[in-house]
Amino acid sequence: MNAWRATGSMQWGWFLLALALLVLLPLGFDTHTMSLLLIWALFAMSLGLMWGYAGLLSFGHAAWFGLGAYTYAIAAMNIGESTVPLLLAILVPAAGAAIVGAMMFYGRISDVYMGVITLVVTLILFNFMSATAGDAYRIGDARLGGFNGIPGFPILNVPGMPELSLFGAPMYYVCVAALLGCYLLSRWLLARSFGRILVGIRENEARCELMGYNVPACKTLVFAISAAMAGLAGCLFANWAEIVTPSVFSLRQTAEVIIWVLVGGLGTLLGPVLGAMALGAVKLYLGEQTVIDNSLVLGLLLIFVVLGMRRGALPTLLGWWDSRRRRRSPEQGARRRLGPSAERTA
Amino acid sequence: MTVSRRDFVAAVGATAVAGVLPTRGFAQSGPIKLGSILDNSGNLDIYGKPMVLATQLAVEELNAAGGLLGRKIQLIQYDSQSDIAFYTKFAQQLARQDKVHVVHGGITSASREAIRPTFTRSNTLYFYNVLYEGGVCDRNTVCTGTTPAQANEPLVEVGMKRWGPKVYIIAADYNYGQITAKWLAHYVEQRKGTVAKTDFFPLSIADFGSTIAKIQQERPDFVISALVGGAHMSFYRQWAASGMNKRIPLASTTFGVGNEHLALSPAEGDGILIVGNYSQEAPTAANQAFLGAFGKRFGDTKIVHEIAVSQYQGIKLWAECVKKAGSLNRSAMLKAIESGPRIEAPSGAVVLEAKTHHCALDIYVMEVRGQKLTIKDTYKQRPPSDTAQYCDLIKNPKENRQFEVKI
Amino acid sequence: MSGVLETLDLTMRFGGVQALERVNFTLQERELRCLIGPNGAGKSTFFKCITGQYRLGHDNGRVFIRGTEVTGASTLEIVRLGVGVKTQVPAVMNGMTVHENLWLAARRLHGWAGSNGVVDEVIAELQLDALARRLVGELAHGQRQMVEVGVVLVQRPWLVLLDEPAAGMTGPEVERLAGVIRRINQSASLIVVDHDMEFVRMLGSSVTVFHQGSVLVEGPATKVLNDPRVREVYIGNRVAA
Amino acid sequence: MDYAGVVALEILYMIAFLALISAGLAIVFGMMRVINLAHGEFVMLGGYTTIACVKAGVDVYVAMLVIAPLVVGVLGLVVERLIIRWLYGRIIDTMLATWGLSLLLIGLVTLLFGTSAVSVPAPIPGYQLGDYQMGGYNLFIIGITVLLMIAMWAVLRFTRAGLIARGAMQGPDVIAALGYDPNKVYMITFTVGAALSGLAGGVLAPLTGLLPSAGAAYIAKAFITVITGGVAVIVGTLSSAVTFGVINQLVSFASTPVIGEIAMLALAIVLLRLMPQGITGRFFRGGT
Repeated sequence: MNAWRATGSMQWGWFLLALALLVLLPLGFDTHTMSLLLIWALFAMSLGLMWGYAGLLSFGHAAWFGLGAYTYAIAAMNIGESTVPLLLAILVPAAGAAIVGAMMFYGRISDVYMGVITLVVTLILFNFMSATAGDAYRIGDARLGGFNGIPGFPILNVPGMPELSLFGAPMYYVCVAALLGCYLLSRWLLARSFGRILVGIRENEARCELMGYNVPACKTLVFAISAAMAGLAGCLFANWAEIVTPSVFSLRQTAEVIIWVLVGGLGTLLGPVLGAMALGAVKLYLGEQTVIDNSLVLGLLLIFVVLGMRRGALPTLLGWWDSRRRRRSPEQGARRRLGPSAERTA
Repeated sequence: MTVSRRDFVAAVGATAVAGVLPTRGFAQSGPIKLGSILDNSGNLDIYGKPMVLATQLAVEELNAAGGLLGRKIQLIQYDSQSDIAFYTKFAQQLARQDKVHVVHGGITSASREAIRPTFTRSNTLYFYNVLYEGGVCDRNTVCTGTTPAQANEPLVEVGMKRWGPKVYIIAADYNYGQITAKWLAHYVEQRKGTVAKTDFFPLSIADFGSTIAKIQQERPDFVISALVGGAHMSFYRQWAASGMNKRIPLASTTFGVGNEHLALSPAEGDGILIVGNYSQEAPTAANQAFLGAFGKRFGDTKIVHEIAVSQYQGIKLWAECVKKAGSLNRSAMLKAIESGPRIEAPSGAVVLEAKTHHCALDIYVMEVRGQKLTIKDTYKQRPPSDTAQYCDLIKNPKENRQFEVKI
Repeated sequence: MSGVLETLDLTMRFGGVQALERVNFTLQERELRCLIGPNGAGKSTFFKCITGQYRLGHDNGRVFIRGTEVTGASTLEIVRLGVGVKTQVPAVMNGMTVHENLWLAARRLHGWAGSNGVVDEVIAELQLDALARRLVGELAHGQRQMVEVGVVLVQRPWLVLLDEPAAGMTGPEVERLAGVIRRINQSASLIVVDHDMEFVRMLGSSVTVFHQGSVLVEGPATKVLNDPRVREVYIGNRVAA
Repeated sequence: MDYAGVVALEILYMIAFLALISAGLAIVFGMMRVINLAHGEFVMLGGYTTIACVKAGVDVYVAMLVIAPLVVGVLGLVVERLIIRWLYGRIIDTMLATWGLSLLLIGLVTLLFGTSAVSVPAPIPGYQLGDYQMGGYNLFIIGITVLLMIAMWAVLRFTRAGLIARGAMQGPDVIAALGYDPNKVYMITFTVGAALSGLAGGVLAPLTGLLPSAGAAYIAKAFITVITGGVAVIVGTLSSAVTFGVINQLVSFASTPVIGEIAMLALAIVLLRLMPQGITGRFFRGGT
């Protein structure tokens, strides 16, 4: 069954190497920047999971990211100790996505129409949160604050010990743990029947239905799982920035994550992670100079990637690697190509 | 409150990974580092771009005059791309890696609140040089822009004297607009006027048709606008397009800060009443020199607006404090800041108040005429009395919060 | 209710077009029935109605499968009764191998471990061994049809509904398919929609002929295919097309 | 009573506004199944072109009605040749490439025009409606939109080009079957779509303060209007523009423009839930 490679087998060697790198990285790099890149990576991976494997493209993934951030901030303001807020920041987006997802998938909404609905959900949240500057908008002790957002909430602490806040290097390790945890969880899910059914849905939804699988339920479930991960990323982002503002719901946030996934490569988990980290780093680098307009560079980069690397960076590289190997052993090469049929269709 | 325990954990973390976190300490020689974070791209760049240029100009001028304390000034400038995440990120970078001596930056209040805690925690002196809603009370922070008490009271006074007691307020829907609207209402009622209605608009709203109709329904004597940003420009356009500019006079606390007057034709813009800290026609020698230098360096002076000048003045004020302190040592600098330094700046005298770390400023009553802000009247040295009601950093040096003004 | 599948006054109308007009149809246990008719005769509409692809309302008549009323049921609900369906357009996962396609279909009933055995059996039965590790997207149209038949078979259904399974197949493939269908028929009831007369003859089953939304004739293949009315609608239509 | 008139006119204006900014996107989506995310920037460029021409002394009507569509149309042609034509049939890739294009255009316009808001005064004075002062220019926009819709309808209905276009909506095979080169048809379609966006930008320029980032305000609304409308270009766009325009303005008058916008967005969700293929997919195509 090696053909299920894309969903199944796990390359432990690579995994351990990455783990070692991530653990040791703070010795040479700025943990604060690295934390942000890991948070973005987690956010991208959450979209990569549902888009790359189940073929569900959301134009509004920022909704769950932002909902996670806001949920954490509001709950932390009211509760103080961070364990419950953290859990809520995962559960609330998951529940929200389950509702929106069920509404869409049981209503047979897909493709570009799903794109519009997810986009609209994000716009509603953005518009609403931007309009909450007045005194009346408060949840318990937390004022929503409109455009200015919510600053000054307690950040993550060691569970049970509100006095021990996680800041700096410890925060970085929390991000590492979150990303690895979600990665392993995704791998596990994909290696099970559920993962194979998702790939089946991506390949041919009608057939999956005819095989007797409950397609809307599977889609809703993966949508909610993905939203939970995005919510966790949003929660970490809130802790990293120490402020949440409506910009977490912005069109820009929502578009950027799509690009990260795409540039990194659809149909892999590692691709979106690398895409987010690489493009995030480029963005940060561009922010340190005032010579070239950043929009210009990002725009050119994006056009180039779409025209030049149809399948995103990682699959393209893998494909190139394979074609070299295939010259030596033709049979193995053919296997690799599977990496979910790389055509991007909504 | 949370600061001390965070430090504790940071210290624990640092020991855990053996000296990973940078330890703080200034180089005693080499250039003095001045950090700046501003939106040089993205949808707030209309404010940020001129500020970036003004920052460069101020630093170049200081260096041309031989630097400070015999050292050159090195400008480290980051573009936050109108994205809050970048503010946090670059603030950390400035404080931890670049180890700058001072930061001048932030545009929106949200961006200020995103970076202020970082600088407070790392003891990096922070200057916020933008007009804002007031109330920041933090010994590590200096605010050089106007607050509502400085600019709004004259606006209400002049407006009511000219046109009458019934006012309709429209404001941007975020804390600047919300708090400013409260102050405006307070000053109106103090003068026995009435506020017909107050409407708030998120920064993304660009269609004001229904609002203009509602204003006409109320028939106010004049309208005060505290609208902000590119989308809100549409209000002035639609106002003029419907011919309202001939029927109900308009006053504004923010008009001109984003160079709105350049976007309206004279026929549309003329007559709008503005009160603020700066006009390009300010009759000071420093202003002539500033505009001359800006034009020589960057070509066009048209884009110079109030907060670009505020940024320039903020840097000059900081330089004055450094000179007074004679050292970059923190306690010496705080002492200098709290000794009432004064500079003659493009907008007039700028005097830093020890109690609030805010500035007394000259306030101009202006009218738009032919795409220029012509000065009608000047209030000399108005103090930031709103913030002063609550904030006394001499008495409570540990204070660190933003007071919400209650009226 | 004795039949394995029965319809009562099944009626369907699209805008002004009467696609089905009060069709009463019964399929007996272990029966193999072919539905034929010219294009637009209503056989595909009929197929979509009984497989839940068109959701039926109150005024569409009623459908029973082994006595259970499935009027208004979804495809999913019908499939889960133990019905195997192959739709007209090949519905297979092009990005997956033949083996993977079958495995996914088998997994729901036979579990993770049990599936491989069932899949291997079916692959042997359909003589797909040589193709088992190939991507379905790379196969010829007829081969894909065969894969889809396999996907239906691994679910071990007791009622099998096939819409144009022989379309695009080569001569030898059609023969092999006919053999497979006859073997399936030993344990399950079948409905096969097709307009290839040769294929229908090969199956030698009973036949229902649709014409203009109604059943024109019903009976054994040999008899029906020689019925002059059938020849007329069929050949008339062929000429027109 | 006057107030009712004011409300009615504002509703009409909003419908016209939505139809106008959506027309270009709708044509490109309806005929090519391409979603052009740089649409907002095309509109923005139409505005900048108009303003630049007026500043250079060109008559404002010539600038907005002739030059702006021409300039943006040519830009559309170039974009189609350089980018879009490689991506037909890959709807997501096109969206991403055009998103990149939108960033690129924002960057270029920032370089060229700077970041200060620019605009031209409305060429039509306000007028009196009872006690209320109304924007005369709004009437002009309503008129232009009506003319545009009629023109589009006539072209589709009565001309050869319209016949080909209606064929194109069925898919590339149909174009080929009609004896035309789909590539060429798509090229022209995209150019026309871009030109319409330019026209919208030009016509709307006097009502907004134009910034390089102004496109973002248009794209989301146009996108939602077009998709909710469904694939029928004129009927779809009009039906969703009417629905959204009425809701948006009624709620805006009753509460605030923010709530108006939220109401419009919420309605979009409800509509798509009830009619997953858009309004026209449900009512004008028959069947399911």
